[in-house]
Amino acid sequence: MKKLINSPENVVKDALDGMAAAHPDLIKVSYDPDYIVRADGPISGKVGVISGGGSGHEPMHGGFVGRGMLDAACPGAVFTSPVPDQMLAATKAVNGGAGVLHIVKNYTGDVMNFEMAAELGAAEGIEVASVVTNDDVAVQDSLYTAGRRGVGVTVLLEKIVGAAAEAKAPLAEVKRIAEKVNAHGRSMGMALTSCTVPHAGKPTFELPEDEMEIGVGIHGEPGRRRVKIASAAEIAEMLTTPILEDLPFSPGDNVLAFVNGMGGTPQIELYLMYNELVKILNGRGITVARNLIGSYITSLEMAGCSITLVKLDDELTGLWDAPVLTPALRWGL
Amino acid sequence: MKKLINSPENVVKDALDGMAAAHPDLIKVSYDPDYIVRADGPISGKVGVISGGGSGHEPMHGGFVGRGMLDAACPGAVFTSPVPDQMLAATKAVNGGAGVLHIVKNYTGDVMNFEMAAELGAAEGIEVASVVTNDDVAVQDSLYTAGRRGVGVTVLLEKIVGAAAEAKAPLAEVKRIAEKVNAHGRSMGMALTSCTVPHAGKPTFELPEDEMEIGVGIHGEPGRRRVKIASAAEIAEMLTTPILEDLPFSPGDNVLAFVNGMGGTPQIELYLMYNELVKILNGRGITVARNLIGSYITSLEMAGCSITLVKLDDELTGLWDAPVLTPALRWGL
Amino acid sequence: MNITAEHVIKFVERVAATVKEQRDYLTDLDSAIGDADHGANLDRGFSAVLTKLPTVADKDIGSILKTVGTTLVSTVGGASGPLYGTAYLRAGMVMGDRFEMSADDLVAALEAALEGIIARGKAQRGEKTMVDAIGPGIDALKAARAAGEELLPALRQAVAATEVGMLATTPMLATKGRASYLGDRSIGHQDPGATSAFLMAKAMLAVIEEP
Amino acid sequence: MNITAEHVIKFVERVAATVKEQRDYLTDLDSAIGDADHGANLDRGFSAVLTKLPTVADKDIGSILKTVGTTLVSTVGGASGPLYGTAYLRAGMVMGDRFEMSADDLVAALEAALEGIIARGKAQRGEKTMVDAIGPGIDALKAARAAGEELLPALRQAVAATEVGMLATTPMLATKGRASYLGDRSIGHQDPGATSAFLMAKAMLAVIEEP
Ligand SMILES: Nc1ncnc2c1ncn2[C@@H]1O[C@H](COP(=O)(O)OP(=O)(O)O)[C@@H](O)[C@H]1O
Ligand SMILES: Nc1ncnc2c1ncn2[C@@H]1O[C@H](COP(=O)(O)OP(=O)(O)O)[C@@H](O)[C@H]1O
Ligand SMILES: [Mg+2]
Ligand SMILES: [Mg+2]
Ligand SMILES: [Mg+2]
Ligand SMILES: [Mg+2]
Repeated sequence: MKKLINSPENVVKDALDGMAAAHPDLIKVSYDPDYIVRADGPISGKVGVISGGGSGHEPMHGGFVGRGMLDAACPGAVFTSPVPDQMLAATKAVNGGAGVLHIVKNYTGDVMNFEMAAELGAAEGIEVASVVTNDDVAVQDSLYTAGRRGVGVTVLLEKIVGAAAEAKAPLAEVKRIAEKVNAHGRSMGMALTSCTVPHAGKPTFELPEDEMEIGVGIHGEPGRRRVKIASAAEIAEMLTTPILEDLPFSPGDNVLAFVNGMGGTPQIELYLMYNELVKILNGRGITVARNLIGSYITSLEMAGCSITLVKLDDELTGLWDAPVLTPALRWGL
Repeated sequence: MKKLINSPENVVKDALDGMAAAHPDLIKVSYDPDYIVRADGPISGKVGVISGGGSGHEPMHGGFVGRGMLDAACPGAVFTSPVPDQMLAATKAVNGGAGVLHIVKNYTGDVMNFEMAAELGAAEGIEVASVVTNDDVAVQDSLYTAGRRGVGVTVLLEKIVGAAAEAKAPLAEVKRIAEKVNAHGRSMGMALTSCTVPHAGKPTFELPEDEMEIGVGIHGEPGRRRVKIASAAEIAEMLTTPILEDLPFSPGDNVLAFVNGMGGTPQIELYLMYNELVKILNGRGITVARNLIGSYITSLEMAGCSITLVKLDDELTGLWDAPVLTPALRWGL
Repeated sequence: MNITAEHVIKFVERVAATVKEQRDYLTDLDSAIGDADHGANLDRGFSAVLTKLPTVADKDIGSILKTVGTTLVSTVGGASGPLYGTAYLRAGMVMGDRFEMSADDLVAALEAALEGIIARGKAQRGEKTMVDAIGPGIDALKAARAAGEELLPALRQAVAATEVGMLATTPMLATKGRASYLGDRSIGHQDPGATSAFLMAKAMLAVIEEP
Repeated sequence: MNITAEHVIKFVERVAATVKEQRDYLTDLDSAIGDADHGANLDRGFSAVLTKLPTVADKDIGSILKTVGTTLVSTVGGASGPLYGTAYLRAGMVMGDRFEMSADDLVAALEAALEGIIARGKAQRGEKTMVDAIGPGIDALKAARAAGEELLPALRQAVAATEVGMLATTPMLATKGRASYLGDRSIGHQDPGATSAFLMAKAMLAVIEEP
């Protein structure tokens, strides 16, 4: 296993120490239970926005803590949902009296742990609302299943919702906007290589030299299908078509287009994929009004990418453009 | 070969198209010869700052074009110095009448091509100065060799010098600051895996599952030595000690610490390495006054990292803190 | 024969040891249809439980099981943390301050545990989860008791049924948990959670069988 | 026998073909002690040269060589672009508007080319670069001429010496170019630039040898 780590047990703790040392102006880290909060929080009268999930997806979520985005993030063990104790402590820490929104990615573990935390928070008299992201079109949706995974939309939602909360929107309004972003967003990912979970010590899956996994999850979960490696143009088509058809997106739509690297993908390839994406969207009469290109929701060192599209209106565009100042995303400040 | 590309021949062009499509507010791309310029340039009375080099090191240099940093970047083929035609065209495009600084990494090809461009620029009446970065302590230095490679310091230098030029410092002053940053900075890198050059189609070197390359270059050039994989703490020690001893850095120094990912390194590992670096520096009485953590000077999909330290004084600290607005680095704006 | 608080302590210790021993096996199962952490998750949780156990060494069964449950909730995370945590908590609530339990108490505790799992996870049988091992195990335990079997033989039949239930997850299509994302590709792999549930059942039997 | 402008065109075409054919070989050599691009660099350059060649098809030797030189400078990049580019440019300047050259003209052109390479790259012999193949080649050519040999046998000796020079780079320690970063580890690998220089020498001989 080739990793810059001291031991599988200490990965999360050591990285948190590094983050705390790197950004004392933006964030503070608490341990046992582990969570990251804004250095300048809690802010009275502001809805606290928190998220969390397994580690290994950095910069999500810890890198998004700061002005105009998250008030706190709860990092679990690698690829493992954090525990309710973390979420409860974070909920209390960011509570400025206006309630707290939990942003939860739709994985059974995340949902159950956040549910327990919300129950505990409510028992302590904090108003807690939750939104569950489930944007991954690679997964068949149905009332009788665990439903779709939360992936790329989560990043965009945290930014947009964070801006609304920063502007002191009340909890119900923040929750409405969160649900709107989730409803208007879709994603799909692919992998060229597997990731290796530190405590597993070997690749989660084996992918022959000439094959790729289409519809892969962000935990190295196998995807929809395994196919021969194709050109960037063809891969962009394979990811974008299911996204466009699912919502569906229509000619005349304005979208926020997000090309995300899975952690082991060089930036040159992400810009190249973005180029293919723009060609496809232009061909369908869809305008890319805003974009984000980079590795923001990752899967350790997995090579591959995901594409996320969110339909924009003036409200969402304005919130996207609002200033943000976090370790991983910053503009306007 | 597992890459998100259309064909090895089109990698650079396709990625440039993607960059142009992504950041029309910040940059403009010209083709044949290829170069990237600030969308709002040339700026009258401002020294033009340009750099360039082989592609495959993204976001360097194209991602650093914009306010407060580079006026233009010239991307060569992957890992191949650009040609004088590109540098000459860029030099002319950014010339605001106050002269142009060429930031050149010390590789034989880059130096010779920039030299030819400078000669041609001078012949057209443009005042051209050059600075050559050579911060890589992995390479033995001597009067009789090609000298040290330019690596991580280049990124920091482009930011600092860009701030000086943005403040309308004259060419001689901009050049003085550039030389100062280079003189006060040192770097060293390591690789866990090789990169694969697209037109070569296979890994540049083979690294057994339990070995790593210490002192590797950013083109997959073999390093100082190949050793068994070690812990993050030991690797940090292996990279930092030669840096500290070379300048040397001394107790009481303030430094700008840069932990850089080689392209295939997940961010969690970079923060973990930063944590180890801070421990080492604190142990030696050196203060990390500023930091940069991320994949900014890469080697395609190589896994690994490099560490760069620049000794700071008030002048350099102020220039580092000055606002910057480019695709890859932005703060204060 | 009754189950004592001492038995329960030994059971928990045995589960902790088994989980550590089978950690890589559980993780391998989870690699195939999940995210390669089930072994590490349970090992982290039961290691924490072991450090807490001395504080309840001479307490009633309810206190022991509730401590296991809260510790699992607070240290495991993922899907299995809330599920197993809730299961132990609910079983502990049923047992209350008793220091001994009968075979019928065990049935009641296990039923409460399963209800807790179903309330949290909303999985029915046949969805390729731990429920598919635990459910048939409890059924067999109840059937054996109804047929007049003593604790030990009834428990043997329950463990056998748990194993059958675990093995039966292999051909199932997952519709709950992380494996559901695979659709048809989940077929042909044994469920990790059903496997850890079987390991727990085996540990219970082994403790009762001990001389 | 003299070398005509037609010979020069054929030579350039042959170099382009050889470089394309040996592209992966040159890149492999460059992988070992460089950055795996020498084959691709020269192939890109000479492919561009081929598209420019029709514009000088009936021009003098100086124009042909200068076009090759400027095209290489404008399309190759890296170390080999300015070096080979300068070499062809300088040779072209020596030949001027001639349509034929003698063996002595060839010596003068090659010497100017080598001087250009040394002026740009500042490498001495023994530093493991193309200079170590080209230098001995020119020496041999001059020696053969001094010994009264005709063009063809002199050229054969020159190519043989170029090959010896190329092979002699293997045990050398690189002190110039990218291979110098390896220090001792550069020893034991043949220099890619010396190899491409030898391929050019062979192409020259083949064109003159053609019936
Ligand atoms: N909704 C559910 N109901 C019951 N059991 C479930 C449910 N979802 C998942 N499980 C069980 O949890 C196991 C996975 O646990 P674990 O790997 O620790 O968590 P995660 O899936 O979050 O990584 C599965 O094998 C399955 O038996
Ligand atoms: N200073 C120099 N003088 C002469 N030849 C050199 C010099 N530096 C490099 N070379 C030659 O250039 C070759 C490498 O060319 P190439 O791979 O195309 O460029 P780069 O090293 O920039 O990738 C080397 O094998 C060597 O023969
Ligand atoms: Mg998990
Ligand atoms: Mg090169
Ligand atoms: Mg799991
Ligand atoms: Mg090379």
